[in-house]
Amino acid sequence: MEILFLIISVFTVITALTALAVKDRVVSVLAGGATGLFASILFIIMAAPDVAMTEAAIGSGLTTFIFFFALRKIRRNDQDHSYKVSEVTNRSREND
Amino acid sequence: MIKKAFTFLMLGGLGAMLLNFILSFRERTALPEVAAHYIEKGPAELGSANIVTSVVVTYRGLDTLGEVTILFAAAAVVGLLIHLNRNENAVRREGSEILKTASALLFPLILMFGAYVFLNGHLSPGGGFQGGAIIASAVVLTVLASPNRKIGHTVLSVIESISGLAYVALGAAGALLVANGFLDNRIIPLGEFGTLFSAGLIPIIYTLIGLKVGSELSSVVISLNGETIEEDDQ
Amino acid sequence: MIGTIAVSTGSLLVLVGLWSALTNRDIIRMIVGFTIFDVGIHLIMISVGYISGGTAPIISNLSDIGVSYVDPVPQALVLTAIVIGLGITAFMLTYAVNMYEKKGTLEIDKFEELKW
Amino acid sequence: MVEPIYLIVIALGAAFLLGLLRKTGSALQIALTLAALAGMVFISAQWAYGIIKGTTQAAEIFTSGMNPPLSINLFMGRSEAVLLLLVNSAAFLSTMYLGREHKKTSVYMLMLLLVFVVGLNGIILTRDLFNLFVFIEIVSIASAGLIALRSDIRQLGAGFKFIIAGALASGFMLIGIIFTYYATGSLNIDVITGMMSPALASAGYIGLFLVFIGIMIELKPFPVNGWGIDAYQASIPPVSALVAAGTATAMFYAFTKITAMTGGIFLNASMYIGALTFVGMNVVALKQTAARRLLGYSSISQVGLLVLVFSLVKIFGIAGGELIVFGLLVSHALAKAVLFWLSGIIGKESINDWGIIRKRNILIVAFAVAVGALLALPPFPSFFAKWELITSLAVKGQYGWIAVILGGALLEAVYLMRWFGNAVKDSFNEEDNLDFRFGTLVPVITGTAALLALGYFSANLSVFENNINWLLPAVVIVLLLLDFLPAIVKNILLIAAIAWYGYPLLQAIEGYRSIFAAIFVIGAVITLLPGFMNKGRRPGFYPAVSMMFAGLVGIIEATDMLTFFFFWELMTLGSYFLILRGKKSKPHALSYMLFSLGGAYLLMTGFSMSFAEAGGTSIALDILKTVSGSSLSGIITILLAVGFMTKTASAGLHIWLPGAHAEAEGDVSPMVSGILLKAGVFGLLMTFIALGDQSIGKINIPYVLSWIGVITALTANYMAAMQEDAKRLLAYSSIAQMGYALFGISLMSHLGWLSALSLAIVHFTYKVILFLSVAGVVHRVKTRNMYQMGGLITRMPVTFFMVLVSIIALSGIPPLAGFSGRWLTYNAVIEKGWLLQGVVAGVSGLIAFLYLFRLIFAIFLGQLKDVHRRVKEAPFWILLPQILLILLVLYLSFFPGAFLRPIGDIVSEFHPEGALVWNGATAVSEFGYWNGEAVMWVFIALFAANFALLFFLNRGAQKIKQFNIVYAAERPARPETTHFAYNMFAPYRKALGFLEYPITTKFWSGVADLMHSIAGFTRRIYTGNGQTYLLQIIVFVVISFLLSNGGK
Repeated sequence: MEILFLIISVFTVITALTALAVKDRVVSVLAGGATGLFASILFIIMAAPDVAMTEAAIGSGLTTFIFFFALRKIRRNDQDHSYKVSEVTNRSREND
Repeated sequence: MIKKAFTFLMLGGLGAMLLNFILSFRERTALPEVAAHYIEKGPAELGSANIVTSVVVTYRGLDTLGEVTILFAAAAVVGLLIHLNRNENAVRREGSEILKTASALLFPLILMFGAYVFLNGHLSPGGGFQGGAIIASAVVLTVLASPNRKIGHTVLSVIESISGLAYVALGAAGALLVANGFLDNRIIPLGEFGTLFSAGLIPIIYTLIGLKVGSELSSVVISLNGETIEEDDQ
Repeated sequence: MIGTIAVSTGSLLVLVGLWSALTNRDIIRMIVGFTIFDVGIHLIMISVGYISGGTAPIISNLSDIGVSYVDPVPQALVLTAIVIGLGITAFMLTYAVNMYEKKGTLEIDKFEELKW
Repeated sequence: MVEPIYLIVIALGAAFLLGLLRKTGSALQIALTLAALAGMVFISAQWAYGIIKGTTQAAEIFTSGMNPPLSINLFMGRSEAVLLLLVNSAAFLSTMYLGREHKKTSVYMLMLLLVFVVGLNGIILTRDLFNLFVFIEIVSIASAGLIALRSDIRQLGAGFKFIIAGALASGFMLIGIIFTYYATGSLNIDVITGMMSPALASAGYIGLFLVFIGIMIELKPFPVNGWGIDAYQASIPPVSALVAAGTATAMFYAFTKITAMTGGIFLNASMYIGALTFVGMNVVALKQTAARRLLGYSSISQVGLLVLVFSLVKIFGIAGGELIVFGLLVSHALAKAVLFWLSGIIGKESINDWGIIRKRNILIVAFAVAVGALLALPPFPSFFAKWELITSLAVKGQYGWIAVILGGALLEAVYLMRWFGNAVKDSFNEEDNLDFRFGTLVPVITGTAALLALGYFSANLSVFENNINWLLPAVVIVLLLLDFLPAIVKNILLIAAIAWYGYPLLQAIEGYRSIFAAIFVIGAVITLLPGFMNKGRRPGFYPAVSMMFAGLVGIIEATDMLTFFFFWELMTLGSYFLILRGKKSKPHALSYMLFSLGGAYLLMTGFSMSFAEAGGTSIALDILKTVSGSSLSGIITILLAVGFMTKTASAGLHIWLPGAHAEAEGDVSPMVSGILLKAGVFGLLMTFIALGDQSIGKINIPYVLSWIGVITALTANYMAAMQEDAKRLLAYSSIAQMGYALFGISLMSHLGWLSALSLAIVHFTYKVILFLSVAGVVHRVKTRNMYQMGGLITRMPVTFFMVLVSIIALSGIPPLAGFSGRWLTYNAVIEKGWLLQGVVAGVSGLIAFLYLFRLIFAIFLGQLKDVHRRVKEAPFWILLPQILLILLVLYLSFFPGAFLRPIGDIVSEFHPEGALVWNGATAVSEFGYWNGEAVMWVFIALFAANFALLFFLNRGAQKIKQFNIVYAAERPARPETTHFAYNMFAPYRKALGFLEYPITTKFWSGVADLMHSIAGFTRRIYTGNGQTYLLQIIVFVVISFLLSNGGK
C-alpha cells in the first residue's frame, strides 16, 4: 500500500511540475486538473472517500471546466478584438 | 533571472519551515478528544452513519453555512462582472450533433445521480457539495452542447434563493423552536439509524445544500459562458 | 509512513504551486499555480487526520467497536476548503476574463495602473 | 435580547431573498437590504447597551445544540458588541450611500454587501479557528467583488491583486490551522489557549506562527501591502469606507483573538510589525497626492498603530489598555469612514482639487472633525486614549515607544493638515458638482456627530480622569450650529458669553494665573470689537475664535494635566483655523500647526514623565512641583520649556510665526499676536514655578534659555527692520518681544519675572494697538507694503497717534509703560550678573528703534501717494479698541505701581528676594529708583517745549507739492526702488546681512526634503505588480519567521 501511495504521490508531483513547465496554457490547466485527480486517489487511500469525491468532482472536475470556459471566452474575444494571444505568449516565452 | 533566484531562495525558506513540520510529524495513533467523541457518540447523537457528514452539517454547521455563502458570493461576483461587461451579440460555436444528443440523454441521468449523492450523504460518502457539483456538471454538458440555448437562469436563481432561505430558516428553527442551537439537526426525530430517512435534518439540509451549490455552480458556468440573467428575461 | 509521504507530497505541491504563481507572468497559469497550492494544502490537512490502518469514518453498524477510524475533522475541513478553493478560482478566472477584455493581455505586469 | 446568531441569519436570509427579488423594483431591494442592516444595527446596539449598562451578561452561543469544543461557539461580550455596532452601522450607512450605484449592478452589489457584513460579524463573534478562516474568506471574496463595482481596468487590476494576495495569506492560515490542530487536537480558540505547552512543540509553533502571520497579512503590514492600498484607491468611496471601518476593525479584532490564543508569544513580532507599519506608511504618504490612496495609507498606518498599541498594552500590562485600544479604534474607524464618504462626495482624485468642499460648509466641518479625530486632537475619543497611552507608557518607562508613536503621529499630521489646508484654501471650479444628496449626507453627518458625542462620553469614562469644563467646548458647538446668523449677532453673543463667563472667573482666580486670565478675557472682548465691522455672516470665524478663547480660558482654569492639555490643543486648533482664514496663509498655517503639534507632543511627554516620576497616581498639575527633585526633572523641564517655546516662537522654532501672523485677517493678527503668544509665556512660567532652576549635568537650563531669549530678540528685531510688509514687521517684533519675555523668565529672579510679566501685559496692549492700526491702514490703502504708503498722517491722524504712542511704549524708552519692563530687565540682569546677555538685549533694543522708526515714518510721514488722497480714517470699530487700550497704556505709564505692585506681590510668592520697594509712586530697586509719574510729567514738559521750538523754527518752511521732483528719464522697471521706504535700511543690511541667513528655515526645509526623498524612495516598493506583491508577502513570512523564531 505504501509503495502504491508513494508512486501515486510521485505522479501527483510530476503532474504538478508539468503544469508548471509546459508552455501551453491548455496543457497546463489539464495538468493542474490531473494533479487534483491523483490527489483524490491519495485521499481514497487515506480513508477519506468524501474528500476524494469532492476533490475529483469539484477540485479537479469543475475547476478544470471553469478554466476552459474562461479560456474559451478569452480565445473568442481574441477573435473579436483581434488580439494575438500567441504573440503575447511568445513574448513571454522570450522573456523567460 | 535574479528575481527567479531570489524567489527560489525565499520558497526555499518556506520549504524549510514546512520541512521543519515534516520532520516532527508523527502519524497519529489515537484520535483527539473531540474527534473521538464524534466517532463514538456521533451516530447516537445525530443519527448519521457518515461522521464526516455529521461534522460538516451539524457539529461544524456554521462552517458549512459560511462555505455556501462563499460560493454564493463567488457566484454573485461572477454574475456582477459579467453583468457589467455584457456582450450581447456574441455567437458561440455550436457543439457537435453527438454531443448534443449525448447531453440530452445524459442530462436527467446525471441529475438523478447528483440527487442520489446528496440524499445519501448521511449514509455513504458524498453529500450536498459533491451532489451539487455533479448537477452542475450536467449543466456544463448542456452548455457545451448548445452554447446558444437559453438555460433557465431564472429557474436556477429561484432554486438557489429558496434553498438558501430554507437552509437558513431551518438553521434558525434549531435555535428558535427547540432552543438547542442554530443548525441543530434534531428538531425532527432522528429516525432509524442507517436508513434514508434518518439523522434528523441532515438529509434535508444536505439536499438544500446540494440544490444550492448545484444552482450556484451552474450559474457560474453559465455566466462565464457569457449569459446574464437579464438576457434571459428578454 | 503514508502520512509522512502525504505531508511531504503536499508540501512539495505547495511549493510548486507557489513557484508557478510567482514566476509565471501569464495570469491563467498563475491561477493554475494557486489550484496546485490548494491541493497541496488539502493533502497536508488530510494526512494530519490520518491514522495508520484507520478506516473511513462511516459507521455501518452502531455496535462496531474496536475499529479504528481516521479523524473526520480534517476531512470536514478539507471539504469546506475545496469548495472555497473553487469559489476563489472561479472568481479569479472571472477577473482574468474581464481584465483580458479590457486590455487584450493576460500578463500580470501589464496591470500596474495603480502604484506608489 | 435578540440572540446574536440572528445577526448572521438576518443578513444571509436577506441576501438569499434578494435572489428571488431580482425582477422587482430596485427600491424594494434596497429597502430589504437596509432593513436587514438596520435590524443588525439594532441587535448589536441592544447588546452593546445592555452589556455596558450591566443589565445584560455577555453571552455564549452554542451552535447545533452542542457544547464547545464539539461545535462551533460564538461569543458576545462587551468588545464584540461595541465592534459589531460599529461595523454594522458603517455597513448600513455605506449601503445608504451606495443607493445610486445599485441600478448599474443589479442585485449583485446588495448581495455582496450583505455577505460582506455576514463575514465581518462572523469574524468578530466566532471562537473557532477554522470558522474564523471561513469568515475571513467570505470577507475577502465579497470585498474583492465590491472593489470592482465599476469594473474599470484599475478596479479589475486592484481586485485581482487583492484576491491573489488574500489567497496566499489564507493559504498560510489554513496550513497554520491544521498544524495547530495537529499539535493540540482542537480548533476551538479557548481550548487551544489552555494547551500552550503542546502547542509550542515545533509543529505547533509553526502552526501558530502561520495563523498569526496570516492574520497579520490581512492587516496589510508595511511594506507588503501594495495590494491593499490599491484596493483602497480603486474601490468606489463607500466601499473603501466600509473596508476601512469594517474590515480593518474585524481583522484587528481577529488579531487580538489570535494573540490571546497564542498566549502572547508573537507580541514582540506584532509590536515591531505594527510600529513599522505605522511609521512606514506615514512616511510613504508624505509624497502622495491621490486622495483615496492617501486615505489608504493612512488607514493602514492607523491599523499599524492599533497593532502596536495593543501589543504594548499586553507586553507591559497596561491597565485600562482595552479602553485605549478602543478609543483609537473607534475614532479611526469613524473618521476614516467619514473621509472616504467625503471623498466620494467631492469626486476628485487629487487632494489638490478638494477646494470644492467649500461649496458646502457642513462638509468642511465633517472634514475637520475627521482629521481631528485621526490626529487625536480634543475632544475625540482618540485624544483621551492617546493621553492614557502615553502616560501609561511613561509609567512603564517606555520613552522609546512614546517617541515612535508621537513621531509617527506628527508625520501623519503633516499630510493630513496639508490636505486640510489645501481644501480650505485652494481655488476650485464653480461648475463642478458635488455628489451632495440625502444618501451621501446622512452617513457623513452621522459619523461626524458620533465622533463628537463619543468624545464627550469617553472623557467621562473613569480611566480618563479629568475635570474638563464642557461648557467651554459647548460654546464652540453652539456657535457652529448658529453659524447661519449674521456676524454681528454672533459677535454680540460671543462677547456676552466671554463677559458672562470671564467676569466671575477674573474675580475668583488668584496668583499669576489672574494676570493671564485678565489678558485672555479682556483681550478677547477688546479684539472681538472690530468684528462688528462685518456685514455678512463671516462663516467659520466664530467657531474658530471661540475655540481659541475657550482653550485659553481652559488652560487658566485647568488643575490637572489632562485638562490643561485638552484645552491647550483646543486653543491650538482654534488658532490654526483662525490663521488659516488669512488670504495667503496656507503654508504658514500648516507650519504653525505642525510646530504646535510637535510642541504639544513634547508637553505630553513632559507631563507623562512627571506623572510617572510622581508615582503614576495623580495627574494634578501640582505634581510638577513634586518631581523637581527627581533625576528626570531636568529633562522634564526641557520638554515642557521647549514645548511652550514653540508657542512663543523662540529662535529655531519661530519660522511659522511671521507668515502666520502677517497673513491672518486684520482683527485676527492682534488676537494671535497680542493674546495667544501669552499662552506660551504662561506655560513657561508654570513650568519654572513648579520645577525651578534645573540643570542637566553641568548645563543650567535657564542659562541656555537666556541666550535663546536674547538671540531671539536680536535676530527678530533685525529681521523686523528689514521687512517691507508692515504686518510682517510687527510679527517679527512679536517674536523679539517674546524673546525678552523668555529672557526675563530665565533670569529666575524677582525682577526678571516681574519684567516678564509686565512685558506680557504691556506687549498685549501695544501689540494689539499696532496690529489694529496697521489693519486700519491696510483696510483703507489695500496693501501691506510700507513703500506703497506714506504721508497718511493727514488722512489718518488718529491712527497715527495710536501708532506713535504704541511705538514709544514698545521701544522701552521713557516715559511710557514699556520702559518699566526694560528698566526691570536691566536691574535684573545686573543683579544676576548675566551681563553679556544684557548687552545683547540692549543692542537688540537699539535695533528695535530701526523698525519702529520705519513703521511710523514709512506709513505716516513723507509724501502722500496720489491714490491715497481720498482715504479716510480707520473705521470706528477698529479705532475703538485702540482707544480703549491707549487709555490703558497711558494709565499704566502714569501709574506703573498700579500693576507692578500686585504683580510684584504675586512674584514674591516664588522669588521673595530682591523685590522692588515701593515708595509712593517710586519704585526702588537695589540699583536705582524710578517714579513713573514724575518721569511722565518731565517728559510731557520736554516734549511740549521741543514741539513749540520746532514749530517756531519751521514757520517759514515751504510745502513741497507731489510732483515737485524731476525724474531723470524713463520710468524705472521697479518703481518701488525709488521710494525712500523701500529697502530702507540697506546700509545696515550690508553690515549685518549675515543675521538674515535663514539657518532655521534651511534646517527645517532640509528636514522636510529629507523626509520627502525617503518617501519617494520607499514607495517604489509599490511597483503595482501583483506578482511582486506575492513575493513580498512570502519574503515577509520567511523573514518574520526567522526573526520571531530566533533560530530555534
